[in-house]
Amino acid sequence: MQADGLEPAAAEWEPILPALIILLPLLGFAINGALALSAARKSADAVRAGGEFDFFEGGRARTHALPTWVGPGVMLLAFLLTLVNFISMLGAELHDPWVHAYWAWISTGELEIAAAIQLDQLSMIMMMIITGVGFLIHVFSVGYMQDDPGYPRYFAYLNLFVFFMLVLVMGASYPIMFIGWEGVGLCSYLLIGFWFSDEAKASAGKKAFIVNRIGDLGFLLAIFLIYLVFQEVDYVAVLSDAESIFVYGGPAITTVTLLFLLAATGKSAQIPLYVWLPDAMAGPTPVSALIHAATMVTAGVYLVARSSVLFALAPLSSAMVAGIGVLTALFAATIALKQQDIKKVLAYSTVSQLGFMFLGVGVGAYTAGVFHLMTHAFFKGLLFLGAGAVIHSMHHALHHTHKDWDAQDMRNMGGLKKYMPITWVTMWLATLAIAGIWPFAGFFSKDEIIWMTGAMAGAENAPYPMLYTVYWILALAAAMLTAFYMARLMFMTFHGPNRTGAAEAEHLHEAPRTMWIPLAVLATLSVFGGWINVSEDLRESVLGGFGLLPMGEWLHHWLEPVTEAAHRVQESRLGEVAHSAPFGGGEVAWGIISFVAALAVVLATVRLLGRSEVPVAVEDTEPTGFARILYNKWYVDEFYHRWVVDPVLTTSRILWRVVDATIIDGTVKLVGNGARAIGWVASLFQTGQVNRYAFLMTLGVLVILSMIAF
Amino acid sequence: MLVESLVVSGMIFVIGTLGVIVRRNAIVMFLCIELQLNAVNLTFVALSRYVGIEGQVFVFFVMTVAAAEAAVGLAIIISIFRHYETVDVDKFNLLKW
Amino acid sequence: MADVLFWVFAAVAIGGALGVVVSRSPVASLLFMVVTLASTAGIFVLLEAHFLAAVQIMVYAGAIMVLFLFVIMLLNLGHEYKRDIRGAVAMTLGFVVTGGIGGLLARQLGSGVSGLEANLGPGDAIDAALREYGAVGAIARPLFTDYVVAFELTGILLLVAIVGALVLAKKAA
Amino acid sequence: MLNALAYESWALHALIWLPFVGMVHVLWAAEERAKHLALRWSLVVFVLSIGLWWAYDPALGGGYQLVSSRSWIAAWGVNYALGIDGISLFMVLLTTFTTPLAILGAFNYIKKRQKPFYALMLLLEVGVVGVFSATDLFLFYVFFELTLVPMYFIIGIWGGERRIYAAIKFFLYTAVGSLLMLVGILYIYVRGKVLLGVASFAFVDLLQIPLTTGEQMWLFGAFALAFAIKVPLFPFHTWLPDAHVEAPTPGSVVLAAVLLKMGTYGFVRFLLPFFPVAVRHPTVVGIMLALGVIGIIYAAWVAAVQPDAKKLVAYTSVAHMGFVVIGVFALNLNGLQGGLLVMISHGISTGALFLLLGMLYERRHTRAIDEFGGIGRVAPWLATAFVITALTSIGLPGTSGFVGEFLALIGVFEDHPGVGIFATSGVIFAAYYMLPMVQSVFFNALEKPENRAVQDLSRRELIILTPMIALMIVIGVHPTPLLRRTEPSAQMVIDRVWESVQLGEAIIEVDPSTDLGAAETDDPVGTATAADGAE
Amino acid sequence: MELDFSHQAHFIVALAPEIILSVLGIVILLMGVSSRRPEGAETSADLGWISVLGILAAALANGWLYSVTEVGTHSMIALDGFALFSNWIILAGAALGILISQSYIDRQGLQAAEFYGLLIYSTVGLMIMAAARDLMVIFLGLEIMSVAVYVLAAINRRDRKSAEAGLKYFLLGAFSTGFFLYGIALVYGATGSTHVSAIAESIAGGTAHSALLVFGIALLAVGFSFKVSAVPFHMWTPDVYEGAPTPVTALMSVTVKAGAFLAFLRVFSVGFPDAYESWWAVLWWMAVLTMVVANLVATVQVSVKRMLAYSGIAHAGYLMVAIVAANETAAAGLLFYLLTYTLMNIGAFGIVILVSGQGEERLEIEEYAGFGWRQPVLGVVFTVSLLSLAGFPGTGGFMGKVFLLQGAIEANLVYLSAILVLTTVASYWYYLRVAWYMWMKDAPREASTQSIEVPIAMRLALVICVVLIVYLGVFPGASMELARSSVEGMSGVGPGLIGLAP
Repeated sequence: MQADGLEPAAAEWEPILPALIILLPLLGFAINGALALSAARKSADAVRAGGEFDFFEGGRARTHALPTWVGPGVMLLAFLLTLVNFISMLGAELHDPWVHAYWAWISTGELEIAAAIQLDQLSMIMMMIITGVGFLIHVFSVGYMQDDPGYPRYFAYLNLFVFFMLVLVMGASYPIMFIGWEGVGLCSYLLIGFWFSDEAKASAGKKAFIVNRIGDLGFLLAIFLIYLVFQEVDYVAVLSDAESIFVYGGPAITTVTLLFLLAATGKSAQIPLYVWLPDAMAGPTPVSALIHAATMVTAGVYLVARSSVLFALAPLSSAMVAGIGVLTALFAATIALKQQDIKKVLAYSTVSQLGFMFLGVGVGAYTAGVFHLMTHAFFKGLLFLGAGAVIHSMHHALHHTHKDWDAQDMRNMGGLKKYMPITWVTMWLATLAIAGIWPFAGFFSKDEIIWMTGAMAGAENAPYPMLYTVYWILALAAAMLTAFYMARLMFMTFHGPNRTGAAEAEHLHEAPRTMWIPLAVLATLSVFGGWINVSEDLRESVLGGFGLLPMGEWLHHWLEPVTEAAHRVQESRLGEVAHSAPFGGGEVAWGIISFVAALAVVLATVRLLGRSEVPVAVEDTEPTGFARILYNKWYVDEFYHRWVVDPVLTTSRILWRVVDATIIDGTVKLVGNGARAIGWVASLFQTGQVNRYAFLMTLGVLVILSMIAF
Repeated sequence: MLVESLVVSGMIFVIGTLGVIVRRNAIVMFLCIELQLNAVNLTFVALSRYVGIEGQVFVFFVMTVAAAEAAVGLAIIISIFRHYETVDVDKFNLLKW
Repeated sequence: MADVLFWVFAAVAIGGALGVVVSRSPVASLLFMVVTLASTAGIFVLLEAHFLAAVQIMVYAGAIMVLFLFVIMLLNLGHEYKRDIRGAVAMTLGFVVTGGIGGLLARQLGSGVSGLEANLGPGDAIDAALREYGAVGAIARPLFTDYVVAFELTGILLLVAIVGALVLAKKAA
Repeated sequence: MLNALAYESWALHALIWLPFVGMVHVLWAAEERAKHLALRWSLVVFVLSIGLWWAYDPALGGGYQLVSSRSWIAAWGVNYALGIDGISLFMVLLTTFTTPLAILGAFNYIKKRQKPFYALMLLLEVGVVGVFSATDLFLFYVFFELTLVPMYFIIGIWGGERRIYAAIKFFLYTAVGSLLMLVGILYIYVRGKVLLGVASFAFVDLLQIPLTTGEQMWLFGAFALAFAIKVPLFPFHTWLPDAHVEAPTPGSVVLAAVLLKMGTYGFVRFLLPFFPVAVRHPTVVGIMLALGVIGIIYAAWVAAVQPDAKKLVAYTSVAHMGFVVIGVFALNLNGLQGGLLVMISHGISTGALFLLLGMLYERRHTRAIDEFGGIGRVAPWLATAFVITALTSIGLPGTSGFVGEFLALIGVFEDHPGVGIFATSGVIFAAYYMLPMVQSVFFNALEKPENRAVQDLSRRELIILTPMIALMIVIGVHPTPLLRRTEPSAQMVIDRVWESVQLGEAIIEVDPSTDLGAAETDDPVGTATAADGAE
Repeated sequence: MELDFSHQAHFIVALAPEIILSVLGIVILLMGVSSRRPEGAETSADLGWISVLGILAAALANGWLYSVTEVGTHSMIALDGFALFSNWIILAGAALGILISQSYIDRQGLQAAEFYGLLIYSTVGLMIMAAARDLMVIFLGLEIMSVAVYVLAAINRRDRKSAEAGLKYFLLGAFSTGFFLYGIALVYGATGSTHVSAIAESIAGGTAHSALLVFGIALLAVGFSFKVSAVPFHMWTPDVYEGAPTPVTALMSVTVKAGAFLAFLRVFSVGFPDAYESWWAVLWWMAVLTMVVANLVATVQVSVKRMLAYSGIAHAGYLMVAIVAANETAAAGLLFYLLTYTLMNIGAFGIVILVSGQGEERLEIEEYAGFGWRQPVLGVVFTVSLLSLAGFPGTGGFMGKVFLLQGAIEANLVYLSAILVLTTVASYWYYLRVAWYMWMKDAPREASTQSIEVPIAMRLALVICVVLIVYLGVFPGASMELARSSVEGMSGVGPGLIGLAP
């Protein structure tokens, strides 16, 4: 396949400057990076002198003024460009993806990997989310990071992240996706460890990178296997031929998809590789919002959705995807119940929601998965930013009084709604959305997933009906817990009495404009974002607003070109799935789900509001019993440490000290020293006594004569 | 008489060799070497009857060599005696290992 | 007769040789050496090497051995009766090794008793020369014709030996 | 323009001998001018070498180009024959590129005895360029060995505490292999003389010699040992950490960037084409792949617990070379191309890592990882450069490190998926050894006052690092021009490995008497009468 | 000019170089006697230069002999290429040896005339050995050489070690002479001749008595092995090399060894080719033992002189390989190797002489710490010599080694070749150890910083050595061709018997 031969025959739709969408963030990175380096040099001189450079003395330094415009600026431009292209694609009725190769990236022999962009409905949705939400978070960051000495560096990393994320979703082949895949991991690493002087934070970044790399192993192997089978790695070629080349449920396709699953569990923080994500909260909060909630962590979902036809061909893998998803959803939700750190709660919540997305793509509801991905980007982005605003405010307050409390511990908060009304309102909207309360965005997306899970259980040729039934129940449980822990979070933070202390409370304040405007925008999306994909089944019912909600199943139709192959496989193998949900049609399920969620919120309300005093000091709130296990996250980190990290380290030491230094090098030394030792022994014959020499000579003669004689 | 002569000369040669191995007196060792040369002479002479007159010529050469070696060897022994006041070769072991 | 004489000479020669090895006194060794040389000269006569027998007595036993004696006296070693034979171990090893060599030689030479003589033909190779040129002439002819180069070389050898002896024996400054 | 200058006719000669002239010049000049002169000469060489990029035309096929040959030792049929193909082209370029940077990197490091140091660096360049551009096996061997001497002195004179131990270990260890290879070389040569009546060491002639399977196996062993030690392949690697740790920075740089490549280059250049039957043998492939994979994983694990930063990087070299080995012994185009690219990338990235560690050493006079911490705060540019290089080293996509590893792995996966899986796990372990080191050195709190005084990159250091980092990224983003140039030659090697199936077997049929079974008994007579007792 | 030696006078032509040297020796001795200056004030320079000139004259004569051809191979003195090439080697060794000994003689107060005279006569003996085709002539040559060298080894009468070295060398040398002579006798008995061609014919014709013959061959091998110091007949070597005055050591390690090897090769490959089966295994094992033992023992030496002694033994092992290989390539290799070996050993010993200074006290390797940096030029010379001894590319030693290996492999001695190279690795250790002391260690504080005075003769010798070492390492072609053409017809061991040729 030639680099320029990638273009499909009928490419009537032409995007406008698609490469620029990628390049703009890169440009931003370049500019901000240069500024960052220059700022760092100044700062370094000051650090050497024993202090800290004050960039803000006499107004803002140029290195810190420019990023404010460059960072969000390039994002805005990229977003606008994406929007233009999106709109033009809307009108184009594009069926085949638009692919363009810019240059041959790796080209040798049969293997041709082009540096190519693929634009289709799926990538367009992803791009919209990335640039859109990304832009908002950049704007938020302007306020949030304003006073940080690493301001330009921060924007450089953030821009770079967006660049790689765009590469991830726009690349036209698995290897290109892999560039983005690892690139975002890198940026995640850099941003988690943004305040690298703090060892814990630096370590968290490292952990994220290494755990991600375990997943990347799966990705690489999957690519190799695909190449082995197809001699191709482009989506167009692979996905269109997959049905004809792979045997349904065969070992090859199952292996490939399981490897992809491994990759996805790493990047999307699923069991067993989710452990890095909670630690990743060490990074600045907007980063958590953008990378660890809205975009990067959803890459796994994107990967599955992108390879939907492959997963559709591998029922076992799909079941694994769904199973891992639902387990993760439930598992993380339980942990989130008992966390005290506001960001930790959100982190586990993210893990949990990602589990839902996996469940969705695992049960073949690719659209639903992507749909939840999108709505999650809105409301989880919002939640993180809100939390950021809270932390920002808390931090200021605590900073003013030099109190060394943890600005992120919810036990130190309480009653903040008085001080931060906008944040309070927007976060409640997001909470309702994530809890799946009608008619907020999360309701439509999450509930479609749960519904589809049930549908799978009842499909005509359902591969593992019982399994899917279990999934369905677990998913419901997880959904309930979601509502519960989110409500808990909101109550502990914003309601009840203020626990910061009076002096600090005076300094609590609403977030600045640059921070609350993004909140507001995201809140709007959290409310209405779900309406783009209201199920047709639901449209005419109460839950569907009797057709008042617009755009029924728009996303479903929009993604149809991407998922049609998968759906075709599903239909041919499993029969019609969509109408086999339990309890007949859709409405009942919907109702139940929404009810469950609401119930949870109420429960939480009752439970927390019923308690007049919420203890403050940490030692007073050390949980006990089962709560303790949850508080300690099921001791998974400890488990990994004990059974994975430590053994590897110990083995490494043994390899070094014993195998390398003693056995291998010892052998080498033994040869050398042994030779010298033999030499020394041989030299002892050299006694200096002539008789002995004569004797040895004679002995030699005897030996020689015997050799010859016999 | 050929084989007998050869055997006798072989025996003398071997005795000379033994002497070099077991005696520590440099002069006696040298004498034993002379013994070896003498044995070879005997061999040459014995063989010359069967091979040709050259064998006897060789003995002539060997005697010359023996004389030359004796002159030099004894000079060396005198020379080392001046340092050590002995001709016991075991005492001469500055050089070893 | 010749055989008897041969064995007598041989026995004396071997005995003398053993005497050289075992005598405590260097002078005794030397005298045993002279005995051996003399009896070897006797064997030479039996083997039709009359000239060499004479040279052996005159040059070897006479001149060279006297040189030895002279040196022994010069170094005043004549009265040194300290044992200088090595110990039992060395002796044993020495006997084993030299005995081994001797055995091998005997085996090799003895095994071919008939073969050797058959191979070499009758022992009359020098008879013609001796008859024609006499005992001295028979040696002198090849010495000054075929082996003239070697003969000249002995000259150089002796020159070197003289120079060497002078250099070494001269008293150090 | 190159044509107008008749570049093709003199370029390689100039690349070999200009450094030599430079060496003489350096020795001639005053002590304080030595470094500048050396830099200038090496730069001249580098500039001249750039022309090779265009002078070598991959469209003409994978054979040697810029060929020139003169009789050197007529009695043996040895020629002073030079030429490059796609494989050696980049090795030469890597050498000429690295040497000036290494020399520049030595400016502050080498304080005493500068003249001989720079002279030896240039002599080293002579040797290495010679190794990569020789097309005569004898000439190759001469250059191959010639590189040992300057390196021995560079390590031994300007190295660290245990420099002598390291130098002698380096020397002896690598000599063991190469001397056995010499026997192998002569064996092939003699076979050629006997079977074909051609006394020649030229590669092309030697390739014609029909060697039996048994001979190929033995010769493969002799050659493979030499190169495996040089590479170094597990378990022949223990000289490397010592040599690297003790060598002065420029020495480490050249050692890592170039000298190790001589081993892998040897794999590609000799083992594959010369002994195709042996190379194809499943056992041989199995052993080589196993050693490669063990090297990748084992070295990574050992690297991870090193307290000495330089030693850590040294072990990473072992791991990287493991990728090269599996790529090469995948015996397909992708793998080979990947191996070649890893060689290039490793040369640049590990060279840069050693330079960076050298810069740190100049500032802190220690290499212990624990002694550092928070350097990123006071030396942000240094930290940035280091992180980028480290990422290249661990094979982040978009850097040169990835492309090579990717191709090597894809190649090995094609035929040996099991090996591929284990080898790929190297990506995890790469992060596992590299990132903790980066963290401990550049991140974490700036606690020690000595570290607070660390200066950031000087202009000179920036000049050194910029081209290296630029290359890492350029190659990572657009490696195709490289791959195009190496492809025909790599293809030739692969074809040779596989097409000679008939060749080898046909020969055995034609002339069974030349099967030197006797070669192994060392019995020149053939009737082992006395030999029985002797042996 | 053609010589058929029908007339004895032809020998005067054939032996022209030897005759020139003999005359030279007498002249030198007479000069020494006539102009005896008071001891201590004695200077060797003029005598030395005259000796060198004389040797040059002999060399000229040797060159002229190329225009002389010999008819047949019946003469006792060969006039073939082998002999002439051998003469080059021996003459070069002698001349260089004289050049490096001048300052030593003055320093140690040795008797210059006798020293040079004996040196020249030993050279004569060696040349005779190398050229002789008759075992008896070889024996006489050997004795001339030996007697001269016994004396030379002991010539420093003020030095106990020198006397001890002389005694040991003499006793053991004479002892081995006994074996050698006995060997001649047995071969003579077995084949009826002492002429190598006749011996060869006799063996080939099957008329030789094999029982006597094989023992004769074995004892000849013993005799030669002693002179070339092959294990286990090497025991004298380290002691004598260490004790003898350094220039004499140098001479022993180059010319003596060369001459012995040349005769060894001629006798065995011309005289006994058809008995190859009986002797190759013996020499094979001896070569192995020599290489292994010498190289290993050398690694533990602390005295440079002694280390070089073991190094010399090791080289004997390498050269033995050529004799075992017994083909023309190996023979040519032996010639070439001896040539380079002469140069590199003289180079090394030259430095040892310079460093050891008054009284030979500075012989330990430790003394060389930092030497390279104090005396860079000398350091480089020594390093080059050592690298050449180690057999490194770019030096003549490497080419020589490759030459030998090539011969060995042609004879299918693959294991032997492998052992050769592996023991070479061990040799790297001790050669490089000197290099590391010189360049990588700092000089001890008390070491004298004064620079060493290098006399002109020594300079000349060192320059010649280094230049030629490098020249032979880089452009060995001409010398190789000469060596190759010199050995044409040398090896009677047919290609059918050994070697790879079909």
